[in-house]
Amino acid sequence: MPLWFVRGLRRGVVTTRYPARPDDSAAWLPRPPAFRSWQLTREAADRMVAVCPGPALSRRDDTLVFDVGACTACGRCAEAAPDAVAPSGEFELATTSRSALIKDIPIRGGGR
Amino acid sequence: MNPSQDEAEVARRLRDTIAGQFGRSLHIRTLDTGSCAVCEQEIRLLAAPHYDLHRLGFFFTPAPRHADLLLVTGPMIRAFDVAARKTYEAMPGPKVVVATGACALGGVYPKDPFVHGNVGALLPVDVWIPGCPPSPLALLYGLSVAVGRLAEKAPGLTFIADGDGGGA
Amino acid sequence: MNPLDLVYVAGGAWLAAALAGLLAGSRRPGLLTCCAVSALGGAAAVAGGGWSLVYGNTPVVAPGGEAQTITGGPLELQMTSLAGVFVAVLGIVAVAIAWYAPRYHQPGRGTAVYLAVGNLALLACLAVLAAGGMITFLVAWETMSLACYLIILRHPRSGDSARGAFWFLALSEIGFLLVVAAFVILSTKTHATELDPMAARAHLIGGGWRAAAYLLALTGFGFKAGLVPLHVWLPEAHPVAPADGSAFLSGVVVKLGAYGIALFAFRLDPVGGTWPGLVTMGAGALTAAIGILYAMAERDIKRFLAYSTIENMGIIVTAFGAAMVFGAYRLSALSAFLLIAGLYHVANHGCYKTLLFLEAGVVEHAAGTRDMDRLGGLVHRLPRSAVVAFVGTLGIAALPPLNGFVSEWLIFQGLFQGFRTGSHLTAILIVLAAATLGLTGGLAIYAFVRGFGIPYLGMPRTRQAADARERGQPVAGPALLAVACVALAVGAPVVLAALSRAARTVTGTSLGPLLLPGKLTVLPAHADFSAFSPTYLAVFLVAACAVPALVYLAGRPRAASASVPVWDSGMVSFRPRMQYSAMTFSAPTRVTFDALYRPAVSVHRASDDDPAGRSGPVHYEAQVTPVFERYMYRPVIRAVEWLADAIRPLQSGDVNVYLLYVFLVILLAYLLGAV
Amino acid sequence: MTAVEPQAAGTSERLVRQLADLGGLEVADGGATRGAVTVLMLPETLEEATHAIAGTAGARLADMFADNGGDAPTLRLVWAVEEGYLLTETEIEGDQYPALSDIAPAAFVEECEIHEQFGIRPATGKPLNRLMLPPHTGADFPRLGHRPAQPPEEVHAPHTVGGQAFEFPFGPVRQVGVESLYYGLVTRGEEVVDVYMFTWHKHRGVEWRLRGTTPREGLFFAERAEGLSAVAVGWAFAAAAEAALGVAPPPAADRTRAVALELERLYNHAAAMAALCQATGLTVGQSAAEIALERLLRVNAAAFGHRNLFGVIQPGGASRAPDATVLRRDLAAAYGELRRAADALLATNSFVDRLEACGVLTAEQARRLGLVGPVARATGLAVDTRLNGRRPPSGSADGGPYAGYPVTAITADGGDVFARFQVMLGEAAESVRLIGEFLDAGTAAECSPLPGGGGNGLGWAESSRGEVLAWIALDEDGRITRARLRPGSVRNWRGFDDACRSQNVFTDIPIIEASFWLTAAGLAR
Repeated sequence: MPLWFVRGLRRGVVTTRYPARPDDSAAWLPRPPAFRSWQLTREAADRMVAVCPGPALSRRDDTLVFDVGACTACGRCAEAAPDAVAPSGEFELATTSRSALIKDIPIRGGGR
Repeated sequence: MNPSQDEAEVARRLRDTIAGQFGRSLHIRTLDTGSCAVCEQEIRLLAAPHYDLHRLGFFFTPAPRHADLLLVTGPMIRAFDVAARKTYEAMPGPKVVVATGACALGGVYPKDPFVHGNVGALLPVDVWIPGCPPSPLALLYGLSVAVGRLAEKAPGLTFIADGDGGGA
Repeated sequence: MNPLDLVYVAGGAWLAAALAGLLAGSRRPGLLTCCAVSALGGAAAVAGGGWSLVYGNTPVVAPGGEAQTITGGPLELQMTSLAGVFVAVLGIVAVAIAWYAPRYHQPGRGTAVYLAVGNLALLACLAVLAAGGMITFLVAWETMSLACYLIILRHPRSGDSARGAFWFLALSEIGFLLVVAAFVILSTKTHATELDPMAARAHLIGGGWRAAAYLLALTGFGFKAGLVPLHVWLPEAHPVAPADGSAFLSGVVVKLGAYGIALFAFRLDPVGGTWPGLVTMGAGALTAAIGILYAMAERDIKRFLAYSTIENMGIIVTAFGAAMVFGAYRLSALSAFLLIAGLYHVANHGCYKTLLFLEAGVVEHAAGTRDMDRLGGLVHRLPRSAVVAFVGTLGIAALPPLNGFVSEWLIFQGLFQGFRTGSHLTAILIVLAAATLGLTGGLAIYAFVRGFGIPYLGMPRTRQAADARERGQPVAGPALLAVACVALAVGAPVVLAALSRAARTVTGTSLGPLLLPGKLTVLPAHADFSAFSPTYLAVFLVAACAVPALVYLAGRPRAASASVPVWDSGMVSFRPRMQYSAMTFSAPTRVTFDALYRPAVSVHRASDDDPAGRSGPVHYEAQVTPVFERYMYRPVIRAVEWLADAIRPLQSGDVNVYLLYVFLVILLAYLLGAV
Repeated sequence: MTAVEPQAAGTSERLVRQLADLGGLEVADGGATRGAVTVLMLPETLEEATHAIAGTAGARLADMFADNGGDAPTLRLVWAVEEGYLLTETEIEGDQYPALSDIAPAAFVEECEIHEQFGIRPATGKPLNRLMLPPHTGADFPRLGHRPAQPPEEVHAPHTVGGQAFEFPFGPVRQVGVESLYYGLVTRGEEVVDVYMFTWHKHRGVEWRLRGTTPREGLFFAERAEGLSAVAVGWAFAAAAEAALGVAPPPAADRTRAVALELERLYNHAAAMAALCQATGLTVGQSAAEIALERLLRVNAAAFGHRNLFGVIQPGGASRAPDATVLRRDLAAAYGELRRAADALLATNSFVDRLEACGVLTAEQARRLGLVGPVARATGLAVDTRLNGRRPPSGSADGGPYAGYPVTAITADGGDVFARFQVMLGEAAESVRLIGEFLDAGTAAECSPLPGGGGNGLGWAESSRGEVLAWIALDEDGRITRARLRPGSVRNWRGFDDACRSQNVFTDIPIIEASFWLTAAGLAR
């Protein structure tokens, strides 16, 4: 046991200060996408909806409905329409109402 | 599905009770309803030195009898209904149910004969933590939200990245 | 008018009951009369025994006059205080059994005969205890043995009953011969056949003869009392006898062994020197420990109880032995104290062991098995029996506030004062005995948690256990004994006062003030040692449980409390196979005392004999080796068989050969005559 | 096409000839499963054939599954032979087939599964264990094939405990942070006499979901069949699809996959180490191991953008390339944590004593039950698909990344928990070395396009739990008609109860489970 004691002392503190302070390891976490509404066309939206493996994305005529809760951050939508998708820096998404995670993204791109 | 006002009201009152009654000592029981074993690993890591949820007054307890918060992962397999209900009923009130991970939020498996598709179909969920898997940091945030220590940001987020990138 | 008259009443009643039983045939009324009369006799015996404690010894009377009975001697009767204790126990056991029998037995020819024999057995026991002369004693003793043999043989064609009965008879006869030898030594040396003169002139005998007589008596009565290694008949005979039969065996018959030992040790043949006491004490302690250890390894309730009887007899004999040791050191107070404690334990064990055997019979009737691992959950199905059995269990586990605790406390208090002997060796030996009894007591609690918990609590393990119902099972008899157990605990001071009178007639020292200074407080013979009051303890314990309960019920918070099912890790449902079984519960002991048990383990897994290893039934057995049977008795039995084979050729069955034998004998006689 | 021709030599050629004598004919046309030697067997001779193959040295039953492609279900046995895989196909008429588990015990679990899913059962009337379908399964419960003629409860072995033992129920809701799984520990109070499991609590019907999806969509579920070996299962699945379509991923992408695979192995072994410490009650050790584990996971996130390496594999190649500089910088340090923790553990007797002679498996048992991965290697069997002959992926011309950078198989011969622990440590070191070499050789997120057309393909990869197998049948428009996933857990759970029975007490069971480090998710899928 003294072995372990000394080890621990030498190892020092690794514990994060989160949530009091931000934690920089968060930088590498997969995050759900954010969308550039002006680059977003119906076609691009449909492509994204098609490749989305889950029910996270769907399109209501001129709105891309994005269910953040269902998003696995797989990044396929970004591959399908690179210019319309930007990384959202968000991982603190926990909420008390499921519906608060469902976002309407206006499709402002394309003709019109 | 738009939020009914009273539902949010109930949730808020519950959170106040929890915060009031359990202060800085809240006991967590986990429940795997068909996850792929990754959420479980992230949850285990909450107790690891890097995250050490004990410093925040959270503790894991194997007995639902002592648990105040149920951390549910997986798409709620139908074959698991009995166990899930029993676990929930075994907990003393007031109790919080936290749906953890994309499966639990209906992001992976659709509702079908195998699974309910999301935890809300069987248990009254109070807090939803997205992510596949939700990282320990996301879990810590979710737990803090569950006991009302942190204000939730999700309703304010638009996920529209026009001009400046980022979420808000 | 003296206690002997009441004994006559009891004896007469039992004789009448026997006849009534024979005449009853298969009619229920006759059966009821028989039992009623028998119960009457029991009551008389209780009264007589109790009275004789305070009355003292009666003179010897020969109701038959000088008429030579078939016994080759006159019938001589006497009621002593020492025997009084046993008579009282005999009486209460008789009442309980008589109250129990009508509902336990089906009316029928066999039952009628059985009851007749049973009452004869009671009569014989009474005669043993009331015998004033050795001839009477021996005849009664042998009668008692034969009657018990028939009791055990109630169902001659059922399984091992013949075997069990044979074990009993064989060992009884060996014991009887040794007892006869002991008596012969005494009577030839004292030229007396009555017990009083025998006792009076005992001091004239040479030490060697007295020692021999005592050892013979100890061994001979030890066979009845079930002293290890002479105990083997108990676990064989008890299971095969009917419930009331085995209750009688454990409640009374083995006690007579203890009576015999006490009779020789304190009255007829108080050998000088410490060694007889030490030997007796050692034998008792060994018996107690080994008895309870074997009880641990039994699944059959009756075998389990039989081994527990062995343990309790060990405790009693230990007390007697210690009393002898103290007597040898002229510590008459302590000696009397331990004798009292031993007699107290005799009374207690008579009550709760009888109770438990009767309840075992109830369980067997209700569930069709005695195997603990096939029972379970009976507390919900036989609630009344369960309550009664629980009282008995508390008693035998020596837990306060019940009677077992009182007597064992007294015995320990006596043993702990071994230092008063002043001899280091003796003190150490006595403390060792105390330690052994301590181990025994602990294991006894463990064993009876198991003995009650496995059959009565939990879920039923088999369909029979699940279907067990109260179908007019007898409750009154056992309940009476439960009441007696409580009475013996709460009324301890009274009992002790009476026993101290009885002890005085034997040891000649009156212990009254030393034992009971206050009204309800008991001192272990010396004021400066310790003190305790069973009555106050009982009252306090009951209050200690009741008061908080009442307070809780009174001030229960009105807040809504939810009641939810037991947390079972989300299983679909508990299964009976998921609860502790009798043998797994005692696994730790069986692992610790591996050397004694020498278990033969056999595991049978469906997954083993199947190449694919599909999961299926699992069967696990750990058979305990009965060490004494195997390594002590088997060789003897084999030797006897060998001898029989050896001399068989003589019996050719051919007439001519026999004529030849005759001729040779005559020739031999002539030759001898000629010389 | 030339690339995917099975390299049959030596053993498999001899076997094919043997089977030909038994009436089997080798399939080489489109019907063949690319990536393995395919032999069509008749039901009559299936038993002898199985005998013949099971008898040959080095042959191991890797998997057995069925599909109802035609009118009658087809029974497929996948045999791992020295230099590749041999696959026998047999059409089963009626609802019975020869009892193969009596010849190759490894087949038993699959027999149960096939019965549950397709309603065909071994000819011997022996009972089958419940595996994936819950007890209250109705007739309408989705199955891959037809439902069994008899209802399950008549068929599935009832587990009864007799004599003086009793069953210690454990689960399905077990301690915090572990998967749902039911153990029945049959015990006589202290030592464990028998162990059996219910795993249907986690049956998510992954194979059922995969039908009708494209490989790309299917991969999403394949990764989540056993998340802790997402890369291995994903790789096997992708390789099967590639074999079926006859494409080869670019070598750089293959190396990317290999880097991810080794990273996955590293963090799984670290996690197993932490679990071992937890099971032995050595909390300080657990903390040390968890520090290493967390750092390895952060390396994963830094290199591939996901802590558990989801989404790295893609049919035809890899969708993400590792950040080589970050890897080179951080991996050494993270592995250093692991190494130091391991050294400290090996110097802690109270820890090592618990591991030695605990949960022993013999090489014979491992062979009999077809165990794979560290569990098998700890008994001395060099079972590793990264070794010569069965290197993933089957498709690529140069025989895959492991051809260029050969792996030295780490084996031990104790067969106990300690041996497994040593194997894991050895493999961790090996993984770090390999990752360095792959990075030097260059990695990229390239993807060769998937052509149209259908076919059958077999793919495999070596997860940290052992060999993962995937078999895919694609129809003409590239959709999956039947996909079979067999993570390593499926095989090694078979050895778990045997290991538990070998003279162990209660407190050894968690240690054994940690040393196996399997997932219920992978078993129940």
